[in-house]
Amino acid sequence: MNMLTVVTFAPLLGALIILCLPKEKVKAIQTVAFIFAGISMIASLAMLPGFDRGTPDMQFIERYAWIPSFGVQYFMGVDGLSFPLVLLTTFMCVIGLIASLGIENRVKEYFFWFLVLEVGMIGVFCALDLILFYVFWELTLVPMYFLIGVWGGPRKEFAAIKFFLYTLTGSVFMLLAILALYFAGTAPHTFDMLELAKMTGGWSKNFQILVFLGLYFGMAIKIPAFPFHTWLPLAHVEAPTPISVILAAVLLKMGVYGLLRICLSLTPVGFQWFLPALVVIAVINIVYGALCAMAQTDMKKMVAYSSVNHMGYCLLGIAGMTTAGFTGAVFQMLSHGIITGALFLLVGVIYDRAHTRDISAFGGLAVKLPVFAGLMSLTAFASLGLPGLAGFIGEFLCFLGAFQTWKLAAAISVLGIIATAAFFLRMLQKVFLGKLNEKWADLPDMTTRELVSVVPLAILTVLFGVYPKWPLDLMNKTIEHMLGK
Amino acid sequence: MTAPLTLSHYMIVAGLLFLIGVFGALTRRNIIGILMSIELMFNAANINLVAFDRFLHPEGVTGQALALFVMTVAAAEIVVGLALLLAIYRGTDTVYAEDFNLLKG
Amino acid sequence: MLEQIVFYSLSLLTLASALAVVLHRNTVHSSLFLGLSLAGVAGLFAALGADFIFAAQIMVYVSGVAVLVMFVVMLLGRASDLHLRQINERWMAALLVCGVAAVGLFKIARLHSATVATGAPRPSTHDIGRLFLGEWLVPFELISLVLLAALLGAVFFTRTENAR
Amino acid sequence: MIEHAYLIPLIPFAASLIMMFGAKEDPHSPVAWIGIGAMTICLGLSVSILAAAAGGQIPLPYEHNWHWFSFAASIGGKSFLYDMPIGVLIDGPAAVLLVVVTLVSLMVQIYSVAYMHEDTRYKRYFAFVSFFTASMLGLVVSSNILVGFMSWELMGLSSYLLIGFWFEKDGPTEAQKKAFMTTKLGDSGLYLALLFIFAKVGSFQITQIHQFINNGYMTGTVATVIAIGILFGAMGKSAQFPLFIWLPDAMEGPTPGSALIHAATMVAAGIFVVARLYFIFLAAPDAMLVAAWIGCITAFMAAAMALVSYDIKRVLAFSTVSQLGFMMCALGVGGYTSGLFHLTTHAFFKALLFLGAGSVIHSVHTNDMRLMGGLSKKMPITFVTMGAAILAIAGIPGTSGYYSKDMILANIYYANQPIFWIMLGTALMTAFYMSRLFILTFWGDDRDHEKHHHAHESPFLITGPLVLLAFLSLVSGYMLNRDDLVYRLLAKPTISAQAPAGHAPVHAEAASADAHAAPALSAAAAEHAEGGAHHEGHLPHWLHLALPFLVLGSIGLAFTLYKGPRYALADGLKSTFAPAFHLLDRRWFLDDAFDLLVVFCDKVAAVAFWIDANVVDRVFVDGWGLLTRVFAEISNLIDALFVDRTVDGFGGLSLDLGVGLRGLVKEGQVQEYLMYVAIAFSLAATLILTR
Repeated sequence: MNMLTVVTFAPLLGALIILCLPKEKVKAIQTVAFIFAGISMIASLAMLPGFDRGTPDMQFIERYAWIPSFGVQYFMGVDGLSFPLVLLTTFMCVIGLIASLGIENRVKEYFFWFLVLEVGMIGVFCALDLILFYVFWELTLVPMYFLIGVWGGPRKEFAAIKFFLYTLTGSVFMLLAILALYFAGTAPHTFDMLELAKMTGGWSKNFQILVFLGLYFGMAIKIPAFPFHTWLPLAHVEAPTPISVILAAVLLKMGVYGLLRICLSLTPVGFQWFLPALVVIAVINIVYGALCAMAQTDMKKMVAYSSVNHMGYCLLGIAGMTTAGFTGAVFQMLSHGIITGALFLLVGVIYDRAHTRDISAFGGLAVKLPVFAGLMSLTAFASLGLPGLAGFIGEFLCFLGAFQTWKLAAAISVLGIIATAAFFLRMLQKVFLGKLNEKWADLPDMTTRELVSVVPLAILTVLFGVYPKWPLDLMNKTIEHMLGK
Repeated sequence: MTAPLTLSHYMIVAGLLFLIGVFGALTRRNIIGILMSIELMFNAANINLVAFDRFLHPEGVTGQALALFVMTVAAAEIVVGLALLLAIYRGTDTVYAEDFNLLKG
Repeated sequence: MLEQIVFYSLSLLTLASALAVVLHRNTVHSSLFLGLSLAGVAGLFAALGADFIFAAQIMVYVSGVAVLVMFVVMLLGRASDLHLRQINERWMAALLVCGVAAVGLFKIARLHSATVATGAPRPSTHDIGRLFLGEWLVPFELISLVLLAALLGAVFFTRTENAR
Repeated sequence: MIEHAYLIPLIPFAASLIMMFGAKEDPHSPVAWIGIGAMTICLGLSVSILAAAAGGQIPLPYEHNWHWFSFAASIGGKSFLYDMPIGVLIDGPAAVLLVVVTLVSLMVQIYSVAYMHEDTRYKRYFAFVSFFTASMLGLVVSSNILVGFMSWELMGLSSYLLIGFWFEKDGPTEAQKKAFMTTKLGDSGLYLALLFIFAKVGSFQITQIHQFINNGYMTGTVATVIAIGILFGAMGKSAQFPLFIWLPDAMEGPTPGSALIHAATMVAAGIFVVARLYFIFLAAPDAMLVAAWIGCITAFMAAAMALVSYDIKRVLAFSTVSQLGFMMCALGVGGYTSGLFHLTTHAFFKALLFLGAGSVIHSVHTNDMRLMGGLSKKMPITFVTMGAAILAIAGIPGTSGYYSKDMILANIYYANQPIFWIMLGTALMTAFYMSRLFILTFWGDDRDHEKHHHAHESPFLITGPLVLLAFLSLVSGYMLNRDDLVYRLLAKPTISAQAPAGHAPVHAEAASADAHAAPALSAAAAEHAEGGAHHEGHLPHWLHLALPFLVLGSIGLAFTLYKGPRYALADGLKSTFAPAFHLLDRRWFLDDAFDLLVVFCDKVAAVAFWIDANVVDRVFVDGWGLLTRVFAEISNLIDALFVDRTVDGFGGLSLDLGVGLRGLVKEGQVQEYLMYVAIAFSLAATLILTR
């Protein structure tokens, strides 16, 4: 039974149905969106028991000829690396939908684009054929452009255009690399990742370096790695809350996933050659991201830069070229998705009420909004890596992996952790503690809808922090074989 | 002289007739001369048509039927040509081609 | 043997009269030679065994067109025309064109130098009639329209001022 | 009983969750007694464990692990699934510390019922205290240094929460952030040490690390780096030399909270971790030297600062830092047993001092000693109990402080002469400032009549714990010292084969496993067997006698200086040594250094963001945008100028050609046109045919 196709294309079906609904029936549109996102999530959860944690190779494989003349197949499959991310995507999309109930204008287009975005994201994680991967990769761009461009903040058009062009240039280089790989393969040319992975022995070092750089350029923009990260704060600040949740929780992971899935397996020599530079970029990401976050006054921009910082940990974990580092990177992706998703939701909550995200504008909210203060503190501490919460496990494993090969880099990156702690504590102090700013004397606490979207994330953060066995078991076998072979 | 008649003989005759027509059309100063040369060209075409029909498709008569059509067209054309000539002659009192440059670019 | 003689004589007749039509200074004479040349062509048709076309040629061209041309020539002829040169100064270029065209035409003609008529010519009137009223009914009707148009045109052009 | 050791941290943790989320916020809610009940159970458990251990019925160290989670790790190229265990390791020091922590926490919680009774967030306070105790016990109990590190950070969180308990005021919020950041700075050292250990040993289990060192696989340099890392962590948490700046400010929190956290337990955690991983220090002698000197400097500087401070809680804070300096110095010179012994005794009398100060503040509602005086008449029980504590801390013979401090000084004497004389001076300074505190608060006549008037003795819930702690601070030294119980319990671990660094001795690991099983006890027995005169346990005879007199001398000095109502003599001294006084008052300018560091970080952050906003963003991205726009402009220009022009050119050319040619042809001549058509046609036809 092709579960993966159900998971990937259920939202598309939903999107099409939404198109047929009349614009005024907002309630109907929202229910349809929930039904189909729900189907996608339930299907992915249903795959959980069937997922064999003992084998490192692909499962739930679906392979149909798509464009036989070029050897392009509709080849979908998940393994330890991509399955947790699929689960994260479907889960976060349902959370995003809950948060999207607050959207008023042009509801129909909003939900349509949202579901199309979900299809693209899930597809990226399941696709095992380079062209299919590229199609899904591009599919996520258009909805994102509209979602930021139409429902965004004051400078939404600029942000949307910048995001779109930036990622597009990246993916163009990636396309070049994919084609190079296609022609480098043996006679019956194929785009199938697994076959190409077997042929890497035959390719020359320079070829692999060039192909790697092409791929890396596409991925680095998405991660975002140091020189290409400037679109992230802009896109985050301008995007509406549910969209910046999805952007932070899932879209950033596509870059790291691509790095692990494609760059590592298809151009190992290129990856090896690039390692020292990757470590330097990772350290810059961490320390530079944290410093920039410290200098922010806008809460959302600060969280955006903290995402740059957290993605730096993923890169550090990967740069270590040890299984512990890879496990850390994948776990960090999961935990960052959940924690930063919750952070953005909470920032959205305060923005809906006070219509300003300036940290210095607030003060002493803990007295007035105890629940909000509690949740925000929990997520902030999770984000700065307090042990006992998911953030720490991911970070720690990344450092564990990186320390074995790059001792100095890990030492410097620890400064990043301190800086993260600094700016989160300052934010907590300025917003929640101290005297109550009379302007916000009448702020209501969190409504049930907001609670429903944030509390599950908080529970997951604590659960994964205290008992990380479940997610780790999913990915252990795959990652153990990723380096071992 | 004993070589049997072949299609090329007729083609040569028709060709020559056609060329004479062309020469006439190009050089005659008098419009009637031109019209007459055009008649010759029509006839050259007819010869070819009938000759081809005779040599290549003896079973069918399409060639001859077509020749008939060409005749009717030629007739129509000469009638109109002359009518025009009369009208012009009545108007400009000359029949020489050089004098008619009304449509000069 | 007879056939060759007939062919060569008739073609000589046609070509010579055609030259006369083109080159003769006196328009009346050239129109006469036109009639002669058309008759030669009719003879060729007869040589080719196209009996109905031979008859049509005689009726339409030789008697109809040639006579018509003679009328018009007579109508427009003026004494002053006789001593005017009937050929404009471009005859050298025309000659060149005809020479070049001749080269091309003869090259094509040589292609069919081997095709010899097979079988005796058959009476074709029956077939032409059946063809016209069968397969080619539409063109047949159309051609009648063309003639009608030509007729009206001729009448229209030659109308005198007061009728307008 | 020891099988249920894992329950000890879990009970208070459960209690804190119940209190935090179960009950509703209410100043008099009975929820506090859940915490106290939980703590009594834990106390019972720990006492039974300690008794069994002291009695020798159960073999220490006892270890029991469960599977927590597993992740793919690769050491030296080969990747394998590493199963991370989580479990319990109870050895001598852990058992002792369990009792200390649970006892002090119980006393503090009972004391807090009265102290915090009408605070608006009463319930939350008890939840935080229980949460703190749970994380401290987690650290003491855990067999896995990663779990230890997690509870270590959670302790940092709970101290952050407790310091900033009254978060409406700015003071606590600033102090809590400073505390968390300084400890976090220290923790980064421990974090790196943890990573290094795993990179080398491939496991987080303390026993396995010990085996690893026993087999001599760990080279000197690696051990030193790890030891320095651990020391760095301990400096952060136990407020050693550069990082002790957060402790004096941490007094912003509620006094019982400070008593528990910043006197007895949390600050001791750093020392305990150093003790727990002592075998690493043994493998790195120069790291131990660094520890000794750090301890010595801390002790001296803190004692100096305590001399001049007039805030009762600040004085106690400085004294805590100073005593921690003593412990660190003891560990540094190899006095493992004396360091931990002092830790236990110090926990009791320092907690007592804080709680006593709390009851004083509770009644006179001010921290400033200059407004107190003559409270002995008004608060007899507090007066007597704090008097006992001050005697203990000063080191009067017979009190617990005497036994532990004497043992420390002895260890230092035999190890490192210069440090010994500084530490001796510090001990005398301790005696001086503690008696100064005692005199200013209780002695002489009152300086502020209005406050003195309605000063009253605190209710039983406050004085009860004071009495118990006073009893303990007097007796505990003697009890532990009896028949060398302390040497047996807090036996110094040993690393067996000081094998030459690097090459791994051949014998299989299993063989050394059982040899290690009971090194603690065997070493103690060996020591014991040396005819009882464990030589470094006591000072040389003449020093042994002189010390008490020196202490009494410094107490007398304090009395003379501060006995008058306006302590004129002390003020005179202050004016003469004004610069020294200013230096000490500004806490050796370390606070300012820390503030400068923070300001510097903010500047760097601002610069980083400026770079990001302008350089990377502007140049790199908009730069590309600009570049493409310029390129578009250029291509547009090229297109307009060249390509277009050429096309027009051709167009114009053909036009001119046409006009030129037309010049040839006479206008309007039909035959002319016919001629050219004929020419063109015939040429084309013949060319094609003749090819």
